[in-house]
Amino acid sequence: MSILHTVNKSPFERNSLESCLKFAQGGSSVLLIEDGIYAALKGTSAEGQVKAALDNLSVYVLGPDLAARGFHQERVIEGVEVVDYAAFVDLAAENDKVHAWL
Amino acid sequence: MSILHTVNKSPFERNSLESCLKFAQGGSSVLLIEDGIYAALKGTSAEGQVKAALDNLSVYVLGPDLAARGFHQERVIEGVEVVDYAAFVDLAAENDKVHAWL
Amino acid sequence: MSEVVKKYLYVNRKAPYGTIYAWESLEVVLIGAAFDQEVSLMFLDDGVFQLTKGQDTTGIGMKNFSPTYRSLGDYEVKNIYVDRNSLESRGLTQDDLVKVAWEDWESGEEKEDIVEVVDSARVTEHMDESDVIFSF
Amino acid sequence: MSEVVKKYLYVNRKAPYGTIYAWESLEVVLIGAAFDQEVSLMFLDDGVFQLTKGQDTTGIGMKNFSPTYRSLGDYEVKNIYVDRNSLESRGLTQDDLVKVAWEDWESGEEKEDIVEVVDSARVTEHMDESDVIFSF
Amino acid sequence: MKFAIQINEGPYQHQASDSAYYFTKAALEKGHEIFRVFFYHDGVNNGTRLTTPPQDDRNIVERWAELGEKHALDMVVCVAAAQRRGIVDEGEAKRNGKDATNIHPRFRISGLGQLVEAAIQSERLVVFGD
Amino acid sequence: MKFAIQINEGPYQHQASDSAYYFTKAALEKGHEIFRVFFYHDGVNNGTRLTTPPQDDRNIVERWAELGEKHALDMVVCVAAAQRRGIVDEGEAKRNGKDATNIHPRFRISGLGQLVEAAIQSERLVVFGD
Repeated sequence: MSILHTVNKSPFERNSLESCLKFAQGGSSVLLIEDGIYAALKGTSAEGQVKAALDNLSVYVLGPDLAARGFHQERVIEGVEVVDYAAFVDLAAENDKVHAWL
Repeated sequence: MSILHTVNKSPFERNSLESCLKFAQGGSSVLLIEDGIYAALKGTSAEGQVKAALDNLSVYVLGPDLAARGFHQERVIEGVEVVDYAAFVDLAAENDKVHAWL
Repeated sequence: MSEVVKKYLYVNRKAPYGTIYAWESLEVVLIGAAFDQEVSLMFLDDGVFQLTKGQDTTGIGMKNFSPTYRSLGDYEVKNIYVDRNSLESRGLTQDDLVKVAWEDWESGEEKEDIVEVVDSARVTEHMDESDVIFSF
Repeated sequence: MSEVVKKYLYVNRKAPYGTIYAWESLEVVLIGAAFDQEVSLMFLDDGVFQLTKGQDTTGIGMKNFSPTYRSLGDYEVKNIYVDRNSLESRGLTQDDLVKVAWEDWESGEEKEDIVEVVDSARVTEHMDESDVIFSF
Repeated sequence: MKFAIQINEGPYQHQASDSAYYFTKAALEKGHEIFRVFFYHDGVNNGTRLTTPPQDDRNIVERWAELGEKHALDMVVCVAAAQRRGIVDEGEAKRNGKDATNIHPRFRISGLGQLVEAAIQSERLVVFGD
Repeated sequence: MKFAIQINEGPYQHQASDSAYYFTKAALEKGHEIFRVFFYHDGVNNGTRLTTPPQDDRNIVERWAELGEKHALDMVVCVAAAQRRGIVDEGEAKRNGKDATNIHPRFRISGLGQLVEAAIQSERLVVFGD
């Protein structure tokens, strides 16, 4: 059954993204929200981790959280899709369940 | 001026211990409290970091927090001193200031 | 109380006492027993510290809720999984953890300890097979 | 308001908006200006994200407090340090950060930007030289 | 589709309540049903009627109350968590000998079973926390 | 020696208030002076008189109140942080049109300047948080 994983913490501060990517089944989706959006940025020490994850996971980042923190599409790793709250709802509905990595 | 650094989070969950050890001046003191006590345990993936720190820092761990989590002196890395709240107060008084790595 | 039976998975990733999540998560499990769902608990990352033996909270004045884990078998909890990597990177073995006995009141079937240390692939599988994932 | 002059260092290690610490820490700095102490701010780890340019909080309905940083020079803040390693490992350069102008009202001395990117050794030095370290 | 929302943190300190609000609003706008919004842990503090946020900031409690009113949301504050944090309604005040209440009238205090039931009755549980 | 204590988190959710309490108690037992205990961020929630913790657990608010009473501690709840979280005394209730108060009588609400002043007047500032 497909899972939407949400990660809301910075990958530089906490281990939640690392843990999520380790346990997420191939084919599932990961949505970066709140301080989790920093993982979507190009050129960071977490970039390699996220790029590797893109091989078998779909990765999304919440646009409103990205903009609040001063970033936009052009700073986001290629392959990571910027979405809005409506799309967050769609992802939660399309997947069979939601797993918040708190 | 000497500093007492306090770290209250697990080294497996957050970056506060790593950051503290990176910036703490040689000769200063580090006290592990609350979930920070896990860094004092032998045989963990954080042990190398703490052992290396012992070369030029004094490292303490709060006994009551250690016991609450099921651990005692014999599981603690050699060179890390187990102290009580009274000694926490002494450390805060003996050093010129206290820096909480929140 | 309900005819729907879902597979509930409680994911525990946080250490005890530093924050209340471990304890209040356990309170949901206890209450949840009345709803006759299929309940499993997963301990990974710092969550494995919740299960350590010999917790003594006298010195910090907090309630020691460690004994509650040992009684989970009486609360309809069927499976308790612990991630092996999480355990090992924290210098722990299963010997450091409490045992949770289990008995089926109807069939009389007994198990001495339902705590099961599993590999990462199994963690992923159990997440995948569950209907609802609780996290705190 | 006080004859004691201490060196205050505010250490900012947390990202903005996900939690309120950055904003309520800034509120202490603003109030603190009335006390005529020697105030420095240090941004390290995720704290460097507090200073990014172009923050737009419209979509999350929170108050955008980013402009406040630009006015810190008017609040007796003399030094703003940013840890170089923290910046680099987050893919940022000083160009990504807001500028904080400063003017001494008595001498008329002006600086276009007091944000200074420093090496780890300097971070340690500044912590060492301060009298009080605030962290939130 | 039927959603249940769980909120683990109080207002302002963490973004959890904000994120949950925008998610809930977006779900309602898309025609989904919100079976229940359950406030757990410090999340119970979202249910106080005593906040006075700065005028240039959002009012988290009132925003929930208005959304709740508009869509007849069932907004439940966990009683056990509320007792630890001091969120009180008339009944709790009487039972525990408190001389005041602080619950916002749009919220109700009830047991943890309401969370478990929400997870059974809903097709998705979405959790927001620290 | 003169200490100032700062607490950034509310009761029960985080250990910060517990750790601060034991530190303060130990400092007093050693004959040190506590210039002020300042409750900031969610720490203001330690000042409510409306909690009813389980009988087999500690009562964090009352424990602070008793220690405060015994040693005449100055226990200050930050007004700006308190307004965001809904911690209210008589004056605040009047000013902000609230129909109830929830502050414990042993605590007082005051400005952030009290924290800055405490750091000036004390020889050590010790911060407990998340």
